[in-house]
Amino acid sequence: MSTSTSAWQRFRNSDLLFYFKKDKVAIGAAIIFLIMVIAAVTAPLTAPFNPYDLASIDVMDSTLPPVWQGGEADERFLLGTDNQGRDMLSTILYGTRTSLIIGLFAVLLQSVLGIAIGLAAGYYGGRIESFLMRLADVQLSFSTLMVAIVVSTFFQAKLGTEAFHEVAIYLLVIIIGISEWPQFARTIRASVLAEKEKEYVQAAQVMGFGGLRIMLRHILPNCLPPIFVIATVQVANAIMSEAALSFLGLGMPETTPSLGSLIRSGFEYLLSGSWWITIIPGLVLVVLVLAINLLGDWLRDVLNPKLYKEI
Amino acid sequence: KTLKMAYDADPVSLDPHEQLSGGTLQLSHMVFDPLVRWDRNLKVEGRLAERWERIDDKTVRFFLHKGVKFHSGNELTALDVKWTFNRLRTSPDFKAIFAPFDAVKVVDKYTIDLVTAEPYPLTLNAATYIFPMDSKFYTGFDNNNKSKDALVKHGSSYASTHASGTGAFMVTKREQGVRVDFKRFDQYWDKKSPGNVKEIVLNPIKEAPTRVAALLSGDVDFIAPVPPTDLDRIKKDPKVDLVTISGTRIITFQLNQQRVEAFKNPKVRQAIVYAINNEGIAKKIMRGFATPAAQQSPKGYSGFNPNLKPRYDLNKAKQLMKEAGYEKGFSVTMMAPNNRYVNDAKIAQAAASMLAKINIKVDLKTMPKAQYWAEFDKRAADIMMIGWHSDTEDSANFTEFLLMCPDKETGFGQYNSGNYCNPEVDKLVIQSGKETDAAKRAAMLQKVEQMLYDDAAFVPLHWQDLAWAAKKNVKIDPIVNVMNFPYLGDLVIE
Amino acid sequence: MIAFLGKRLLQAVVVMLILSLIGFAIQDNLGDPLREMVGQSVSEQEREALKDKLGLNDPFLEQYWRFLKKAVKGDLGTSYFFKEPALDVILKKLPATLELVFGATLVIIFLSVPLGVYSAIKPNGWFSKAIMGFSTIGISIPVFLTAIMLVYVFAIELNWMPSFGRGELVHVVGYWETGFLTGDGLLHLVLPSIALASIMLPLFIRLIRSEMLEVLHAEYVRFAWAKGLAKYRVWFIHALKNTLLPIVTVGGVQIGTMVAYTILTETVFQWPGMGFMFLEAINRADIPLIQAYLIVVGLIFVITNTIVDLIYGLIDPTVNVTGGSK
Amino acid sequence: MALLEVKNLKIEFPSRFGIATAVHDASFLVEPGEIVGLVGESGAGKSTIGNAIIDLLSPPGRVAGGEVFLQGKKISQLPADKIREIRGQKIGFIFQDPMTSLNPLLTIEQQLVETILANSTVSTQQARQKALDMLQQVGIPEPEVRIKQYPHQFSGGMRQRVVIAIALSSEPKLIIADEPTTALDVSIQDQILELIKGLCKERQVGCILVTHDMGVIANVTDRVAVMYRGKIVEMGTTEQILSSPEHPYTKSLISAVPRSDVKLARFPLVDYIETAEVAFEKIDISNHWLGQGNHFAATEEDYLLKVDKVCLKFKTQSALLKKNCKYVQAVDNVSFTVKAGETFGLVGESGSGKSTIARVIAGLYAPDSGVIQFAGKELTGLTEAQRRPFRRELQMVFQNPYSSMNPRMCIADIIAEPIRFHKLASSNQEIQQIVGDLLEHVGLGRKAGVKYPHEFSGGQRQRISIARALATRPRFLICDEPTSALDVSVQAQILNLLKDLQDELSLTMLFISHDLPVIRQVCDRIGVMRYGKLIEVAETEQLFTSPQHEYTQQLLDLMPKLTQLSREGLEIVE
Ligand SMILES: Nc1ncnc2c1ncn2[C@@H]1O[C@H](COP(=O)(O)OP(=O)(O)OP(=O)(O)O)[C@@H](O)[C@H]1O
Ligand SMILES: Nc1ncnc2c1ncn2[C@@H]1O[C@H](COP(=O)(O)OP(=O)(O)OP(=O)(O)O)[C@@H](O)[C@H]1O
Ligand SMILES: [Mg+2]
Ligand SMILES: [Mg+2]
Repeated sequence: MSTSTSAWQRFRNSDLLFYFKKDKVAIGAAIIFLIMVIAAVTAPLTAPFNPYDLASIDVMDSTLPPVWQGGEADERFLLGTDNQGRDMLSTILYGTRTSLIIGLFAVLLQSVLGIAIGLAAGYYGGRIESFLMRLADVQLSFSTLMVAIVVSTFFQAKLGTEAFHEVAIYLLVIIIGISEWPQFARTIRASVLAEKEKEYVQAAQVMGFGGLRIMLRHILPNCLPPIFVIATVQVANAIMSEAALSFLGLGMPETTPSLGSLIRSGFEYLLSGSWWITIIPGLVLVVLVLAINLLGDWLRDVLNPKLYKEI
Repeated sequence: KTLKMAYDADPVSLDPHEQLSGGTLQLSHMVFDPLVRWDRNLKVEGRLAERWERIDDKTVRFFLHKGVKFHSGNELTALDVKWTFNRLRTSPDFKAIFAPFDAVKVVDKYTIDLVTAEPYPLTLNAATYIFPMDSKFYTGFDNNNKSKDALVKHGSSYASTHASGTGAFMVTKREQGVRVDFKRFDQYWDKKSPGNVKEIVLNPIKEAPTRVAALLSGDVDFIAPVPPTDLDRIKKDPKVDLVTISGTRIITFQLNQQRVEAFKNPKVRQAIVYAINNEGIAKKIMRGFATPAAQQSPKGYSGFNPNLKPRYDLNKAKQLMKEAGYEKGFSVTMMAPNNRYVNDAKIAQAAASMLAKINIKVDLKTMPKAQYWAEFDKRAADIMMIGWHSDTEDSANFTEFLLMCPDKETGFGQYNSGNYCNPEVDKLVIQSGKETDAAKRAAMLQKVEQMLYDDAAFVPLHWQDLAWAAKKNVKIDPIVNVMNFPYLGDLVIE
Repeated sequence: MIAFLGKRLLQAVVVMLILSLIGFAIQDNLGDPLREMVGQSVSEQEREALKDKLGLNDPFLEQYWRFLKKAVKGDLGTSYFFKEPALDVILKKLPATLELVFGATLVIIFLSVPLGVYSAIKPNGWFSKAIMGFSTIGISIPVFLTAIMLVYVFAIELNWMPSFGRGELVHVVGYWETGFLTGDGLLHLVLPSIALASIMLPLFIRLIRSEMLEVLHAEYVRFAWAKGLAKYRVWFIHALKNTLLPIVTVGGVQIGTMVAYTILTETVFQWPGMGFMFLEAINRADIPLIQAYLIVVGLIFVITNTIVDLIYGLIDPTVNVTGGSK
Repeated sequence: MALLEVKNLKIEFPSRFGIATAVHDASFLVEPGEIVGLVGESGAGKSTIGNAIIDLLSPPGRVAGGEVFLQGKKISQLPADKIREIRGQKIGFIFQDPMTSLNPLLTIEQQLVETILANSTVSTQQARQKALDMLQQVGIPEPEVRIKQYPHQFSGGMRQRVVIAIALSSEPKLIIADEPTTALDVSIQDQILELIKGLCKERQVGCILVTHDMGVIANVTDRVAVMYRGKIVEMGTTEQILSSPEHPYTKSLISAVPRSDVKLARFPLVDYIETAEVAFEKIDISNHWLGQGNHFAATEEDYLLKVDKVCLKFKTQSALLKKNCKYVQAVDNVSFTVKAGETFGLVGESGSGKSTIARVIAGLYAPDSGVIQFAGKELTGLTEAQRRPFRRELQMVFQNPYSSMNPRMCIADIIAEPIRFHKLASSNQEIQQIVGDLLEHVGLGRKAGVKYPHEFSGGQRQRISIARALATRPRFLICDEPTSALDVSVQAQILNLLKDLQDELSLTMLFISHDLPVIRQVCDRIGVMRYGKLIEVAETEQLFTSPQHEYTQQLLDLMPKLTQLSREGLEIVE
């Protein structure tokens, strides 16, 4: 109990919170991010329709414009409907959920894998490094698509199509997570190679710290800035990868739309006038990614004690 | 004049017999000429065959044009036709079409007889596939010491890279997947043809929006196919013309009776047909770029039954489900390709949501065609999508492949993933195959459509429309047709 | 150094072996190649016979062994679709892809460096914020959307640029035909390069900015100011050079990735390169081509990563990537 | 007209815990041709003033008041472009920390040539020639070879000389030299100071020389300003300040100057330090955590450390083929032993391999040949895991404190980490207590713990570095120039602490320094190095009284003779 309160107190006194409260942009980004997370999580409660409930969809309602467009618009559908006649608003709410889960967790998995591998390769060097980096080469040339084929066929065979669809989202996290780690690994390794020659690492070695500690506590924090950038950028990538994989029949079923697949499928309609199918989810994604990037930038700056921060 | 055109794909081979596909036929009509060909109204018109006459139940006699030159300079004779016919019968893709034939008889230098084993009504249909090849040109051995007439399914052969036909165009350069250049054959036999195109550059552009963009930006003069989503835009553009005609490819769902007990019940099948708003799909998803279907045969085919109308009625569907004892519904799996037919995945998705309204819960999986066909062969889902175009432009062909009782021996019902089996239908179709009286035959085939309709043997969706677009000065309207092989030899550019 | 290259070469062979093995292992999941090769009415027996002829029905290990035996002789099989040795097909397509990647790389370098540096120097300026904003849009929009928008604006509306293909080419040597030597070819290169660059550009701008922000606070940058150097020298020589390490690494991976995955851009622009070919190969389940592609791409990765490691050693003299003591 | 005039300069460092004023109301003048010494307490604000003059305060520092004039023109608050013209051309700056001042990715040549080109109109060829000349002048051997190398291939002292060469190469009107000779041996130091003196006298260049070395002050400067706690407390001619200091701090400072003539048991301390605002908390080592340390088992041999025929060469030029590579023999067949409880001094020319041998002992470099034995165990050839038990016992204070600290860890964490890792304390509270104590011992105060390394002055960093090394309660301590950046009073305090530890725990030390008086006070035996070889080893008194090697003699001759000057008017508390 006492430790937990002290941990809380430490957090309350920490630089992190202090600078957070000072930074309007960070607060704004955090609020937007939170709103989106909450909206996504509570989609079943807040969405006017359930886009997964096929019975509620009518093809005759398809591609209706948002209400403010007038014309064919239908007031049931605030943001219009997509090509299947699904309410855009509900679809976006539900889709954001899928995309967020995939975006965040896949990137988490990627970065954990990549960082661990990159650190080990850079720090230990020699055979370990060669092995891990060639593994990265293999992985890179296989990319998402191949991993998806391997993983999803494995699970599809094990689970059958129906059950497969249930776990599809976790599989996508795994697939995208596994397939993109080399990005992180190579970056981290490069930074580690440079950092490990620095004296503070040697000082840590002289102190007798174990390799793991030196890697995690000393080298890693100094290698993080590029990782922050890649990770925040990768969130958007992961969300779009999901759409691409689903198109190849290797991801989410067609009937459970995600932000990415909305943007992807809507693009045919963009030029024929039904811009809202692409643009609105696109905007949602841009805002989401922007918020994540701003938070990432902010965190990176806070974690660098040398950077001067407005007080 | 030079025509720059963009199709979604380029021909896989210069050998007209290697693969039976739209691309090959398009090429054949440019580089080769058939004995006879379909006109726009699905009537047969003579090409290399000046005229023809049915001599008896089994024999049709063709009279060739005289003085027709191949690209190589050789003259076309009946021997070339015979040579071609024999080669066709060794082609895995084409041999099915020519299975009913017994032999080809050379009567004289410019006259031949096509003879079938049994009375056969579709000799002319088959003759549209006979594009005489230059037998002298293809005889002998090439540099690799392989026979020039070798028909190789994959792997290169002389015929797949060299061509000599009688068609209006000669291939001058070919880079597979990138472009094919054609030049007009200056000794082309058809002097009456108004065609004035001297050169053609064919670029395959796979991505539909790019293809449209290429036309709109003026980089190409003529594109096909035009994606439904861009029809409006093209129509509105003052610089280009759009030509659409109702097509002959039927899109259907098959309900697998082996996998799902409920599908054995005709009421359930009917309920499904009633539940699916195919007019809605044609209007909304296909953007009006499809003709809602209630049967397999498109208008113009002998089997087309004008009485059959699309029957969307949700209440009726629910009632039928109730009657069948499935008021509570059930779950099924559905599979569809996502890059084979126009809007295939979207159609499947719409259908899934329509079925949900009669409590049939659909678990839909869509995938690219390469994977889809493997799944289709395995009959991997309860409901599968399949589209069909009749190679013979004849109604019986649909039923033979899609709905006759599956039989490994005869090959009937090869694509019948629903496992629908109605011996009466089978009997009628087989009979029609021997009936040379057109009227009687049409009645039989129309009856088949009626039976399938009543039985709800499959779920008819629509016939995909065909669309082409070209710059205003490129007069494509007279040269396009339902089979989707524009007769470019006759194309006029102003 | 020579030993290092030798070691890498050996590793490359291993990488390629593994790739081909995995490629073989998943071939059954890539679909049935026969369907694309025959018409719809060809019977199942015919198809089976053809399959036998192609050796597709043999046990996996037998196929792989056969593949290896041929691969040793440089024969990676014959593409079902192109009916040519798969390696030839790829080598023919490679120049197009490389030129596209090169074009995109140029775009990336010439945009990301100044923009990244600028937004690091003036992190709070409105222009920097605009750059950051646009870069988020850049990463959130899928490349095919960017590509098609580019085509609509620059090819259709403005009619400045051609909409597809490579345009006029000049033969250079071997399979290499270049579009770099003709005006038309260059014009055709513009839009695809921009489209391809658009996905990578934001990443690079952000990376440069982020690293640069760190480096600008280093003591040696302060000393560089104290030396009285011109500001551009401080920014571009002192600060930028020190930010390059992660950029070069990420860049190497990304260029490799671009080579491998120009798929979408090439498809939209009907660019006759490897990426487009690969997508088609997947669609057609053209297994030999997929195999060969994987192997070639694996090789490209090993090569680019080796080069990156070497460049890395050149930039940072304290790091010894080629091994050996101290 | 004065060359430089600083008027009421006030400099602040705002932080989330409030605003720290680093410099209060500083005013002084520098005339052309004059060398003004700036001495004072470590952390008093000397470097900060220098940085402020050329507008290069490290953020968040800001000038809160006052003005700076150069040749009568106001240069404070100039726009960035204008001030840039002054830097380099008008004012040459030598940063205190030469290790981090050089760009690690550019060769010495590139860094020199660009400076010359930026500040004068010569051709690249001429600039190169000039760069070589400059290196020659600051005493870098083999400049043609060395100029192509990168900073990391240079020893600490060599890097410092490069920085000096760069600053002087642009022929400025004013030189601000922030402790320019801390890492240099006396002979090179002498050479450099002569160089600066020459410039001042011949070209009427002005110079601000920040230093802790009273010998340098006495020999070189014309006037001296003394800083204490952000204020200039006293200013006058060198004579005046050294012979009759007025401010109590100045007095204490001068009294704390280590004597080079006799060896004292402890360094002299002055009351003022103890009563000053930043007080060193008096600690009683014997009943403090530091003094209780685990007592190590005695070794069978009579020495704790044995260095036996160690050789190490560095690659200076890579080539495609191994045989074309070039090498420098940094350590050449060096052998010596260190007994338990003794302090072994290592002196010698800059670049002679002192730091390298220290690193070999610490296990950072593997020697090409030769053996290191510690407590009877052979260390060379051990794997990292096998070596780990010895790591804690064998600690090192790096020559460059700044770069040896993780920039992303706050000081408290840096010091606490080894305690925590080696489980030397039982609870978190205890650790915090110990860390606080250590910070007090080195005169930084407990509150310093929350700050990060870059927020400290050079001397303060050095003290952190020492505190960290002590936090493992080592048995053997390698000190590479441990007090070079410390003012003599703090230095005295710290060296006394080390001595106490030595008495209490029989701490053994390898002590590398250029400061011969300090060496004399601290060491029991001394080794002299030159060109990678150990040329002489002797008992301290013996070495100082009767040096054998000619180089040793030369060194001793050059030792600043300061004693007479400074101690006349002072009582020495002993
Ligand atoms: N970036 C910074 N942030 C916060 N405080 C700083 C910063 N830089 C210096 N200080 C503080 O300003 C004071 C003066 O530092 P300065 O470097 O001028 O000392 P100094 O007189 O040069 O000392 P030394 O002789 O040890 O180098 C110190 O107390 C230091 O802690
Ligand atoms: N990493 C390295 N690579 C190449 N050469 C090096 C390296 N480190 C040191 N040297 C060279 O080794 C020699 C000895 O360097 P070392 O740092 O031991 O000198 P030092 O005696 O500590 O000098 P100083 O008193 O100036 O610090 C020098 O000539 C130096 O240039
Ligand atoms: Mg200082
Ligand atoms: Mg040293």
